[in-house]
Order: sequence, then C-alpha cells, then structure tokens
Amino acid sequence: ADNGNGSEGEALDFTPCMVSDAGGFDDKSFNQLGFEGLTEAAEELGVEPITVESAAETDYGPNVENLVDQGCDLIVTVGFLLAEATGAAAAANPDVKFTIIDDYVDLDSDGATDSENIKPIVFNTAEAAFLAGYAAASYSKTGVVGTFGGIPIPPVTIFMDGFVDGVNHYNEVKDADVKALGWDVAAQNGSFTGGFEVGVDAQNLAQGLIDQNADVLLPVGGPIFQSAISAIRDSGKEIAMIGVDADLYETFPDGADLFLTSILKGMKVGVNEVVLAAADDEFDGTPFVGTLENEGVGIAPFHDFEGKVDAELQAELDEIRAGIIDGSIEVTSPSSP
Amino acid sequence: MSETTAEAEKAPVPATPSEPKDDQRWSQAMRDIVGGNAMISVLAVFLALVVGAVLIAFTDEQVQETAGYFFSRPGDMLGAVWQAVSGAYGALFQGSIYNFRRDGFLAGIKPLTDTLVYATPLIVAGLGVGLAFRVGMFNIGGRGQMLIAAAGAGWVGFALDLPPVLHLIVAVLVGIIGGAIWGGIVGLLKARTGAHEVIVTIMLNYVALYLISFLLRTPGALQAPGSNNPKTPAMKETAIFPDLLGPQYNLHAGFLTAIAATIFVWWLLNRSSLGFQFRAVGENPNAALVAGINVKNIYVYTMLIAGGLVGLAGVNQVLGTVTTGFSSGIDAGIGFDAITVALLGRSKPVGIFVAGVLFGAFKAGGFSMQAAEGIPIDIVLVVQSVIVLFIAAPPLVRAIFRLPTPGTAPRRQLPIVTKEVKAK
Amino acid sequence: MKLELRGITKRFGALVANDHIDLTVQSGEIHALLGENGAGKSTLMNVLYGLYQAEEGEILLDDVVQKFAGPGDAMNAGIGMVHQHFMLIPVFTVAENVMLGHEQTTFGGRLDLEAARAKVREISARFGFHVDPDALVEGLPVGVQQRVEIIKALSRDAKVLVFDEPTAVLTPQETDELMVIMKQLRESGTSIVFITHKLREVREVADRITVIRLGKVVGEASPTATNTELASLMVGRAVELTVAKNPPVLGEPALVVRDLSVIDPQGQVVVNNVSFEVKSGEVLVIAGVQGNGQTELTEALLGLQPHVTGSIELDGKSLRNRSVRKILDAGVGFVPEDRTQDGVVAEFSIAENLMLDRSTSKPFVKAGNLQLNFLANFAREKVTEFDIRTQGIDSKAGRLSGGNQQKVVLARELSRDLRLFVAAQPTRGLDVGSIEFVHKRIIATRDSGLPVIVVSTELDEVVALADRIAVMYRGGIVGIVPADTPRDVLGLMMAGEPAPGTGEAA
Amino acid sequence: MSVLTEPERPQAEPDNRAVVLRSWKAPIALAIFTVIAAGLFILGHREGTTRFQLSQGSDLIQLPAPELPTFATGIIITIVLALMTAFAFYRVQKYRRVPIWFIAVFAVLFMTGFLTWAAAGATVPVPGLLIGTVTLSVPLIFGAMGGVISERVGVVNVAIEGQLLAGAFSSAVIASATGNLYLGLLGAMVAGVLVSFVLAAFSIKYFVDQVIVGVVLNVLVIGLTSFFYSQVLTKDPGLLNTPPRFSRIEIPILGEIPILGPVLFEQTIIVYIMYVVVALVYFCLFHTKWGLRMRAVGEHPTAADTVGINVTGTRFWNVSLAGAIAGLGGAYFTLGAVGAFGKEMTAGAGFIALAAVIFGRWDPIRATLAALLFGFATNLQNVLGIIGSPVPSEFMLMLPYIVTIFAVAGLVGRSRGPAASGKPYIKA
Ligand SMILES: Nc1ncnc2c1ncn2[C@@H]1O[C@H](COP(=O)(O)OP(=O)(O)OP(=O)(O)O)[C@@H](O)[C@H]1O
Ligand SMILES: Nc1ncnc2c1ncn2[C@@H]1O[C@H](COP(=O)(O)OP(=O)(O)OP(=O)(O)O)[C@@H](O)[C@H]1O
Ligand SMILES: [Mg+2]
Ligand SMILES: [Mg+2]
Repeated sequence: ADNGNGSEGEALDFTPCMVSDAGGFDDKSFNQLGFEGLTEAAEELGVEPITVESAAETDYGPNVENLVDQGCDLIVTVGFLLAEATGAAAAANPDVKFTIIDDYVDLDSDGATDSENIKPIVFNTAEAAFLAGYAAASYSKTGVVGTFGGIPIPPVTIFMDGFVDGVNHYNEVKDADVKALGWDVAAQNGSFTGGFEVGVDAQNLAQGLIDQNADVLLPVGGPIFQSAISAIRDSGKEIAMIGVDADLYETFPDGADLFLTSILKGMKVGVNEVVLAAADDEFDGTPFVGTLENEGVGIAPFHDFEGKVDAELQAELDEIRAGIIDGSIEVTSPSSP
Repeated sequence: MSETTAEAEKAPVPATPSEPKDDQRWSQAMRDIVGGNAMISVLAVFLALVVGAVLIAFTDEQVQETAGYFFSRPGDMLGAVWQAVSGAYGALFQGSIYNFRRDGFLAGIKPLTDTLVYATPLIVAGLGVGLAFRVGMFNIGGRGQMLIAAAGAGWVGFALDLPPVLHLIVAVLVGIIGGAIWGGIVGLLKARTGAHEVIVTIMLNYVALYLISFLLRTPGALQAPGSNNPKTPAMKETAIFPDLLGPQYNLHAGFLTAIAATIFVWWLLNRSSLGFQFRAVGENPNAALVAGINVKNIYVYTMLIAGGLVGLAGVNQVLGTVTTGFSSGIDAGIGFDAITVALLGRSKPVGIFVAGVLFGAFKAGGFSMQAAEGIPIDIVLVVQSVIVLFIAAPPLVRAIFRLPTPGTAPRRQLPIVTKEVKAK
Repeated sequence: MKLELRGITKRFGALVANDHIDLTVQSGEIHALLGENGAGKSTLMNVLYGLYQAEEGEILLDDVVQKFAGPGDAMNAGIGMVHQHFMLIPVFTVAENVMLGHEQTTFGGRLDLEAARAKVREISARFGFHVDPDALVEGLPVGVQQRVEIIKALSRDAKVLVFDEPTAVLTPQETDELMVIMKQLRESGTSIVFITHKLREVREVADRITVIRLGKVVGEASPTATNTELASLMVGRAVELTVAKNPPVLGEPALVVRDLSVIDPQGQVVVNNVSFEVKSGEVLVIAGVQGNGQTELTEALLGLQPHVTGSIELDGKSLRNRSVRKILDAGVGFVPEDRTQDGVVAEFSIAENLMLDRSTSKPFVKAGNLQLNFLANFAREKVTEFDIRTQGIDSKAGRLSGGNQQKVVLARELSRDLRLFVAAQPTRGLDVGSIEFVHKRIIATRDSGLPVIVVSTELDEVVALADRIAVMYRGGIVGIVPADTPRDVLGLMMAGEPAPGTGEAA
Repeated sequence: MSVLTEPERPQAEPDNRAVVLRSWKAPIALAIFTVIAAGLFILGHREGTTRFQLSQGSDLIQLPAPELPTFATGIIITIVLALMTAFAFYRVQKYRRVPIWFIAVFAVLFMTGFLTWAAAGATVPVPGLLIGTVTLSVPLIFGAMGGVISERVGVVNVAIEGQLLAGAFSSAVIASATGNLYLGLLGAMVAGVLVSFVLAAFSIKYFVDQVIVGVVLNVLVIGLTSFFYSQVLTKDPGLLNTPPRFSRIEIPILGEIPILGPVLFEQTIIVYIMYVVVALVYFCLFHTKWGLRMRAVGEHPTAADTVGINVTGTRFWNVSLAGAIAGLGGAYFTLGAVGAFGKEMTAGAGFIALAAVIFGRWDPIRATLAALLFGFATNLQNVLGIIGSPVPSEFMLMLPYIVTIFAVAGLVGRSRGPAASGKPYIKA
C-alpha cells in the first residue's frame, strides 16, 4: 500500500477511481460489473485504480470528495443514490471527470445532465427483460413463471416490468395463458426479500414460487439468485432460471445448468469503454443509454437449453428484437431511463 | 459535619497510617492517575489501535509477500508492516484532524470540521441511548427513531413553504416529535403491558424501515415528484442548517444542536426534578416507587425524550449532512453506533460528547483510510468495539500494562439492564 | 466431631472482619456465638464453610487440618450450614433443593427425583417435620423453608452443623421446636454452632458461649450469665435494654382501616379483611412472624398494592386507590422494611436520598430545577440532627452501614410534615446503639401527637414500643391486645391462636 | 382507654386462597383482531374462491385440496371470531381466565380467514408455507437455544447475532477450503465458542455488564467478518467462499406422513441436528444433573456455591456451549441454505432469536415455538407476496415484526427470567 497516486514509473499519469453504493463491490451485480470493467481497463492501461465502498448513504459525499483529494482523474459512481454527491463534486471540480451508472444526474430537472464533466451510463433493461419474459413464457411447461426482487427500486423493478410484459406479449401473440407471478406491473407491487443478502429469505421466496408451480424463475437483485439456485436444487424439480446483469452461465458456473438465459446489462463494457476513452482524453458528457439497438442490453444465448426450447423461439425473439428496435413493439417501464 | 466525620472513624476501619508522609501521598496520587479512568481510556484506545494495526498488517499483500521470506530478510517484512500501518493510521489522521497535503491551515483543518459533522448525529443519538441507559432501559431502537424523525423533518423540509428561520425550526421540531413518538410507543408498551423494550425496539426498527420504504416509493408521500426512485426531493433552502464556517466546510449548525442537546441532557440529569426521578428509577426502581415516583410514567417520559434525541440525529442527517434528499438508508447505522458511543461515554452527557467526537473522527478518517490505502472501513468497527471492551474492563487493561490498582473500590458500572420493579 | 478454628483472620479490603479468632467446639456440643451486628460471626462461619478463604489461620476437624477450597470440600468433610439468608433456589422444589450439589441419577443421566423425595420424607419423619418434597420453595412459609435448609444439611450427613441466626424468622413456638431439634441432634453426636442475638435462646440450649466484638473474641461465658452481662460483653458497654417512655396522650382516631383486603398479583389473598384504628399520639405495633401479611398491609397503606378492597381513612380522608405520591403528600411517613431495596438508592448521595420522596415540589424543586444549595444545607442539618456517621453529605448511601442508612430514611421521613408515621421493621439488622436511637425517635414522634404504626417481628421491640399490639397471622388480625399482654400469649397469637379474652384493650 | 371494637374471631383463614385477577388483555386483543377481521374480510370484500393445497406433487399420499368461497368464508369466520371475543369478555367478567387453547383456536381461525381473504382466486400452498416456516426458523431456533442456555445459567446473551455470524463465516471458509461439510459444522461451533469465550471472560471474570459485552461483541464480529470478507475472501472466493451445501435427506416412512412429513422429515442434516438439540436441551435442562445445576447457578448463584457448585466454571462452560449451538445456527446460513458467506448475512436473526428467548420465557420448547411463529409470519409474507396480495409488499414485510410486538405485549407481558441473569457473581 503506497501513496495511492499510482506513480508507477513510466506509466500513464491517469488514476481512474470508483465509489460503490451501499451494496459494495461484491454484490454480484452492477457494483461488481462496474468494478470489473474498471479494473480491466486499468490493467490494460497499466494504471492503479482507487476504489472505495460505501456503507451508508451518508458516505457517498465524503467518499467522492476523498477520491477527488486523492487526485483521481475519472471517478465512476455506481447507482442513482450517488447522483447528488456526483453532481456536487462535478460542479466543484470541473477538471475531474465523472461517470455515473443508472442515473442522469439531473438535479435541476431541466431534462439534461447538470455538468459537462459527467457522463451518465444508463440502460433500458426493460427491453432485454421483455425478450427474456417472452422466452420464459415460451419455455414454461407448467404455464407459470415467477420473479422476485431484493428491494423495490427502479434498477430492480425495471427487469420485472419488462419480464412480465414479455410474458404478456407471448400470451397475446400465442393466445396462451402463461401466468407471471411475483410482480404486478400496474400496481408496481410484488414480492421482495427486503434486502440484497443471500439468505434464507430469498430461498424461501424462490421456494414459494416453486410451490406455485413456476418453472422459470427470475430473481433480481445482486447475489440473491444464489438462494434461488439452492431452492431449485432442493426442490428436485426441473426448473430454469434467468440471470441478470451478466451471463451467469459464464460467471457462475456452479449454476450453469439452470440458466435458460440471462438479461445482459452492458455495465462492464460501458465502464470499460468510458475509462479507456477518458485515458485517451476522449471523454465526453453525452449519456450512454444501453438499448437493444446499441447492444447495451440484450439476452444471453440459451447454452445448455438450446435443445430444450422451442425451435422457433430464437427466430421469434429476433423478430421481437427488431420490433422493439424499430418501435413497432413498445416496451415501457415507469423505471425506464 | 466535622464532628460526624471524626466519629465515622470509629468504625472498624483501616489500619492506614494516620499521617501519610509526603512521598507516600505523591505515590498515591501517581497511582490514582495511572490507575484511574482517564488513563484507562487512553490505554484502551491505544490497545484498540494495536489490534487494528495487527489486522491491517496481517491482510496487507506486501506484508504477506515479504512474510514468505521473513527468515532470510526480516527487515523487508517489518518495513512492509510499518508501511501498511503507518500509511493507514496516517490516512486516518489526515482524514479526521489535519490534512498536511492541502495548502494552508484553513484547507488543512477541514478534516477536523468533517469529524464534527460526523460526530453530530453520533452525539445526539448517543445521548438518547445513554439517557435510556440511565433509567435502566436499553434503547436499540435508534434506527427506527431516526428514520421516522428523518421522514418527518424531511417532509417538512421539502414539502412545506415557510419563512426561513421558522421553516428550519418547524422541521427540526417535527423530526424530534417523530422520534419521540416512535420511542414513546416503546415506553408506553413497557409501562402498560410490561413488554420488554429490547424486543419492541428491535421490532420497531424493522417496522419503521419498511414504513419509510413504502412512503419513499409512494408518489405524494416522500418520493420526489417526477422520479421513480425511492428517494425524496432535496430540502428547501429555508429548512437547511446553515453552514457554520462558510461554504468551504461541511460543518453546519446541526453541531450546535448537539452542543445544546448535551447541555440539555446534562441539566436534565443533574439539575432537574425529572432527571432526579430518572436516575432514581434507573438506580433503584423499587425505592423510587416507594418514594412516590410513578415508575411507569418515567419509563414513558424517558423513551419520549430518548426517542426525541435520537430523532434529532435523524433530523441532522437530512437537514444538515445529506440535504439533497434521502432514502431509507439515511440512518447510516448511527442508531447502533450510538450504543457504543453511549457505552464509551459511560452514559454521561459530557462523556458521550467526547466519545461522539472520537467516533466521528474514526468515521471521517476511515473514509480517507479506505480511499488512500484501500483498507475496508469495517476496520473502524473493530477498533471501536475493542475500545469499548477494554474500557469496560479496567482490570484487564491494568493487567496488560501491569498498572497498580487504584485505592478505591472498583467502580460499579452504570445500570444498563432494567432492574425490574418487583411485582406489585 | 470436634471442630477447631485457630487464628482465623479475614479481611475485606481494609476492613478486618475476623481478627485471629480461635474457637473450639467439642463433639456433641451446642456452642453459641454471640456478637452485635457486623461483629464478624457470619464471616467466620463462611470461612469455616469454605465460602470465603481466610488470609490466616487453620481449620481442624477431629484434630486434622483441613483445606477447603470451596463449600463442596467443607460439606464432604461433614460440615453443614443453615445460612442466615436462606440458600434455597426459590423456583425449585424441596426435593430439587435438597439434592442439588450431590444429585443421584438413573439411566441416561436422568435425575433420580424419587430418591431425593424419599430422603426428604425420611428426614422429615425423623424430626417430625411436615415438608412436602414436591412443594415449590418460594411458596413455603419461612419456617418451613428453614426446615428445608436443615434437611439439606442433614441429607449430607453433616457432623458439624452451623445455624446462623435461625430463629430470627420463627415464631416463639417454632423457635421452641427448633431448640428441641437441636437438642435431638446433639444427642446424636452432632456438634452445633448456634448464632443468635436472642439471649433467652442462648441460655436455653447452649453448652458454651463465645462472644465476638469487632472481629475479635472478647470472651467466653456460661449459659448461666445474665442478660445484662451478656449484652455488655457484646457491645462493650452497659446498654439500656428497655425504652423509656411516658404513657401515651391519646387523641381522636386518626387512621381508620376497615375491611381491608389485599390480593397479590398471583391472585393470593395476602391481607384478609382487616380492620383497626390508630389514634393520634398512639403507637400501634403490628406483631407477627414475618410473611403473615404485614408487609402487604403497610404497602397497601402507602398505595403500593394494586388490588386493595375496603377503606383506609386518614383524618377522615380516604387514602385508598390513590397514588403513592398523593398518599405521601397527605402526610404519610413510611420506613420500608427492606432498607436497601426500598428505602435508599445506594448509588445516590446521602443528600439526594434525603430528598428522594420530595423530588417534585418545593422546597427542593422550583420550576423543575433542583435546589442544590437548599438541599446541601438541609442535608447537613439532618446529618447532625440524626447523628448519621458519614464522610460527608455527598458520599453514596450504599457506603453507609445499615444503621446509618436507616437513619437517613428516618431523617427523610420525619422531616416532612406528617399526619401518620408507618415504620416497618425499623431496627432490623441494627446494633444495640442504633436501636436505642431509632426507638427514641419513634417515641418522640408519637409524643408529638402523631399516630404511629410499627411493624415488628421481635417481641422485645413489640413490647418496648407498643401502646397497643395487633397480631397478624396468615393475612388476618388475630387480635388487638394491650401492651402489657404476656409474651407467651403474644407467642400463641403469632401462631394463630386467638387471645384469651379478646376484646379487652388498654 | 377505650374498648376495642375489633372482631373477636381471628379474621384470618387458610392462606392459599387464590383469587383470579381480572385481566382484560386477552379479550381486548381478541377484539382488536375481530375488528381487523371484519375490516378486511367483510369491508375489504374480495370475491372468488380460495384453494388450499395440502399435498405436494411428490407426496405419496395425496390429500384433496379444499376450495373455500372467499367472501362467505370471511363472513362466517368473522362471526365466529366475534362470538369467541364475546365469550372471552364474558369469562373475564366472571373472573375466569381465557384458556390458552382458546386463544390458539382463535389464532388459527383468524389465520385461515386471512389466508382465504388474501389468496382470493388463488391457491394457498399449505405444505410450502410450513416448509418455509421451518427453514426460516432454523437459525432462529439454534440461536434461541444458545440464548436459553446462556441466560438460564445467568449470562444474558445479546451476542447471539455475533455467534451466528461468526458461525456462518467460519463454516463457509472451512467447508470451502477443506471441502468437508462436517468440518465446516465443527468450525461453526468453534467460532461460536470463541465469541462466547470473550463474552464469558469479560462478564464472568471482569464483571463487565453482560449486555454491554454482548452488544459490543456483535459489532466486533460484524467488523471482523466484513473486514476479512473484503480483504481475504473476495480475493479468492473459489478457495475460501464456495462451500458445498448439505442436501436434503428424506426420512423413510416419516417423510410420507401427509402435510407434516415433507415439512419435518425432508430436510437437511442441520435441521435434524436441530430437532436433536431442542430435545436434548429440553431434556437436559429439566431432567439432568447438568440442567439442575445450571439453573441453580442462574437463579441463585450464592446458593449454588454453598452446595459446592463451581459457579464461575458452570457459567463459563455453559456460555461456551451456548456459543457452540448458536454457531451451528450460523452454519445453516452458509452450508444449509445459501452456500456462500455474505457480509452481515445474518441480518438481525440473532436479535430475533433473543426475542424468541424472552417471548418463550426462557423455555426451550416455547422459545422454539416463538421462533417458528416468527418464521411462519415471515414466510406467510413471502407466499402472499407471490400469490399477489392486495397489501403493499412493505406492509407484508412488516408482518413478522408486528406479530412479534403484539405477541410480546399482548400475550407475554411481564415475564420473569432467571433471577440472577445479567448479574455478575462477585465472590469475596
Ligand atoms: N462480602 C463482604 N464484603 C465486604 N465486607 C463484608 C462482606 N461480608 C461482610 N462484611 C463486613 O464484615 C463485617 C462482619 O460481617 P458479618 O456478616 O460477619 O457480621 P455478623 O456478625 O454476622 O453480623 P449480623 O449479626 O448482622 O449477621 C461487617 O462489617 C460487614 O460489613
Ligand atoms: N462498600 C463499602 N465501601 C466503603 N466503606 C464501607 C462499605 N461498606 C461498609 N463500609 C464501612 O464499613 C463500616 C462497617 O460497615 P457495616 O455495614 O459492617 O456496619 P455494621 O457494623 O453492620 O453497622 P450497622 O449495625 O449500623 O449496620 C462502616 O463504617 C461503613 O461505612
Ligand atoms: Mg451474620
Ligand atoms: Mg450491618
């Protein structure tokens, strides 16, 4: 542990930094993906990043300020909760660059990001979740699929919105009656574990869905999918899961055989690119909005399920994807960016 | 008076020499200082820092690497240990008291003002917990009380339009009342049904958390209009604690409320009739009952005031520290930290004030330690709890440093757990 | 078995509780240990029993030096003790209490309760006790609890038995029964150490007497010595054993209690339909063995009992169903029977204790603020007036000796504007000097024209203070008799027998 | 001198005349619930039928699934509840107690009504509801057993949370590093014991207030485990934080009992250990020498000392035992349920366990029931969330906590713990 300034010989004089939200960098979700994106970029650049975790929401301000003090050139902040801290620090330090995930930092509500030196990275996850919902409905043999979340906040519920809408779209198109449990889009109310801890609570929620005959589960919220895996294994039934954020088939091999697909959110790539661009002095403040169109969001391949899904499914999904991109299929969520 | 004192000696007491010689007196004074409370506190902090240092060194990669060849080049590892520990504690100091890397005294001293910002809610919440301790009650409900208070003060702060000073006062009062009600429920349940306050406070923490979470995502309640995030809008300018030292420092007028609360609690406990009754109930509820003190009412009053004080911590969070709107994590664990603060301060107002500042410094320093050295902020928890453990067990500290035992009988701890009034 | 203690010294910090004490108890002897409160008797016995480790000295049994690391060793060596404060687990049954520490077990480690029951029954039968092995100890009267203690000791074949003030809680009749048991035990070869403050008992059963004062043996006496001799040996000076008082100047009935019943939270009727009155200028002593409803009766007077029926009127105004605060304000002065539990706050200073029951109003409180200067002056005054022996008014009440704590309580209560004074067990645990002082103050209070109620279990005190005596038994008043009623009649009444020719009064 | 007018007869009569004091608590609580029932079931009118599924697909014996008309059932149940409340008032009026079974029947009826109402048009999976209840309660029950033992011997155990967390941490690390689940269990017990050692040393040797030590220990364990998690575990999760998981074992025959079989006898080994622990704690506490002695120490240490029981030693070892048991509960988080350690993953379960101890009046069986009640309320919340209850999810999440407050305030009230619990034994 030397003095943080990353003065490693001839290397580039560029310090990328990151502040997590209260979830911490090991949340197996957006903090972690952002973190990986950052560290990979830093490795590529041969620089030493500084990363700090927040334990509570009062920590955000000080953490960002401390990073400014440490001489960071680019500070990545994760989550809408850090919007104010980011906005304030950006205004106070115009020569430091900021990137925020999942928020626009529009504190004055004028429809635009407040400072030039902030680059928002946001994702219209509902679009990808829509595809996953459709796939789940198509795959389901029992006619019941289910979802549950950690805490009802937009980055979580946007998945659930898209997923349920996707199921409903399937029902419309195929005149089917697949039920999506655990989330009521209209009421914005559903089942949540109350936190992002892996634990008995999450396992029981998954178990509850299984009891309702669901054979596709979408747990949304950091690491809680691990609890769902436990529940599925315990039930001994043939139940598939849908991962979120990254392709969990790849990143969580222990559960690989269970993932029908994953809803991808290109955070890692997004952060990675922003860091590399900033190092090359190509930083700009235009928001990056991940959509199906720019492949900022998407769904993973079926992997092991390739043979188990309907042969036409992939084609149908491609068609829907095209529909969403050209606007003929409208996917909205109250939580869309 | 003089006569009776002389008389008192007739009891079968000590064989101490009647006229201590000067040097004896001196050595006794030495013993008292070395064995006394202040010294114990200093040593406890020192020991805790040593424990922290061990953990830091143990998990440092450089140290682990050099430990591999310790026997061939021990200097490397010792150097690495020194690097890790001095780096960490250096950052702790720079983050909490004075930052040498900044230009000029005015910029350098900023960390100290940050320390006071962090200390503010710790002090007021610590007072709330400590006050309950003094009445023999264990208030683990800080989280809930803070959340309700923050919601109340926050709502007034962003939803109402009031003239400048009045707005702040109303917001603060509404917050305090919110905390007081949430605490008062506990007192009332204990007084009326005998429900154990430990259970009720824990349960009410969760109830408050979910209640606030619900309000935060309900448009028209606490949620910021036009947003779908579970977060309130920013406080209006008129409801915010003004900066004390100008905009370059974070220190806000909330710190004055901490000073005022400390003085208030000191007055309450030591100078007021109500505080006298509080202490009587805390020390001996049976005697208090016989002396005509309505013990049940005292439980209710205590929890009202304690809840109000803890609520003030929540108010400080939303009107002082994070004025840009808050979500359900606004309590930031202060409700629990306050317990350790109260314990460290031995439930006495001034002690709590000092303990709050110390823990505030740890918090402020912890951030810079994490930013500069990458040491997880959890280490601060370890250091804090070890301090309290050592301070609570002076004989252990004395044993470690081989200090003499002071002449007086061991101090009794202030009552913590309720001595139940015998069934009547 | 012969017991010998040689040069036992035990210190508590700076206090020397036992100072080179020698004591020999022959086999089959009842040896009485006399001494005022705090003389060091219990300490010595606790050393013998292995509870305390002595700094110096040794213990010999049948001339063999013993090494007791704890009570277990002492018990194995044949020492048994009936403690001054009963060492019984209240929530256990008699059998469980008796077996505790040397449990027998059956298959699977299961407790052999049957064996314990049998043991209890066997010993009960031997001494004519009526003890149900399955009764919960907390529900038993104190007299029976003491028998359980004796059974406990005997069930381990104790050869040396220590009785530490066993008679303090017994009726005279029960005391007599205990004497018989002790003699019975002596016959069977058991050596007995018997601690008591009651000289009559000493003379009745003791074979030899050793007197301890301030931790030292000050002399031996034979059972034939007179009371005065023994008392002055104990205290170190001549003592006045009676209270000088004038005949009462009686006024109108001031306190009138009618059909008062008290039900405790467990639903037991603890005071059963009692009626009495006290005139101004009169001391009514409520006598009786502890646990017969006196405590609850006085608590009911003070509003401390939640379920009370009947009427209580002081100067024509009802006190029933009023808060303690209101009753205190109505002029009731109260000395609770358990000083440390209910009388003082140990961690408070003497001054603070002196204002404890006036914490809400003038003169100690003005506009919510404590009047500390006034309090200090007041406290200094009272410390002098009541001869409270202390380092100063700011020392903690818990540091005071029992007698001085009691003086603090008295000073507090008697300095208020009183209409009635109730003192429960005012001299319990006090030494002869303090007793004298307390008695004088009580009589002075009476003479100032107040009605006074004193609750006492000590016949000596009852007789010394009373203008009239009400004897309670199992929650009811057996009878109200004049002060000159013979002691044996009082004794019988305390055991529940109505007084011969009741209705006559002083 | 006047002649006394006191009655001549001794006024006293037999001592043990007991009177039942009127306590309106029970009927008032029932009334409140009846009002809630009326409000929800009748005013909060929901149509449709509710199906109660009693068997799982894999069960050998399949029970029929009754279907109840939602609104009608609600009305009938409300009426019955109202009658029962009236009866309770009548009993108390007549100075009679409201029997506990009466309250239990009331509770079951209310719950049936509530489920029928909340799950209108859907299916209530009764076995799933109960299985979840058990699994959610497992760490609570272990923690509560640790609490019962510790408090019975006279040491207040606020450190249950710390013991659970330490158990979860070390079992994950050890089982992951060695690949051996049983070593993981052992590690959990050792970790719990270590926490207990500190509790015991500070409270028994240094007479530090037990509650203080407990609270501080919780903070310390959170700090330590989080620190090591961030600094060590996350650096090599493959080696240190991917323990295997116990799989479920179905007990033949017993597992086939309708409803209860799958609930109780298709569980992991930790749950079976839990049954054994509860039974053993109950038996040993009340029927063995060990239990008699430890209870004596917790009730009246001086008395225990006078019969030769080593108070300090008894306290020390029993507190350690308590730590071992609570540590096992911690292992359930990692080896039984999730399969990896996460920061602060016990999330307050230790405090709930503490509540269960007090709620269960320091009795192992009652504490277990209290923990089960909590597990039930939590799982009910889960199940209703999935079925789609009309109540916002946050209010459902509050349910277990509110139920606990009601239970503690309404049913338990002032309870008497071991007399010497929390008090250090200071011997001259
Ligand atoms: N555990 C203790 N710690 C400190 N001092 C003690 C302790 N036990 C007894 N003492 C003191 O030792 C002295 C002797 O006490 P002891 O109990 O032996 O008296 P005693 O003769 O039995 O009196 P009593 O007649 O009241 O029972 C007293 O001054 C008492 O205050
Ligand atoms: N905890 C203590 N700390 C300091 N001094 C004490 C303490 N306890 C007792 N003392 C002192 O020791 C002496 C003896 O106290 P003790 O309680 O034994 O008195 P006592 O002989 O029982 O008197 P009394 O008959 O009035 O009860 C007193 O002077 C008292 O002030
Ligand atoms: Mg004694
Ligand atoms: Mg004494």
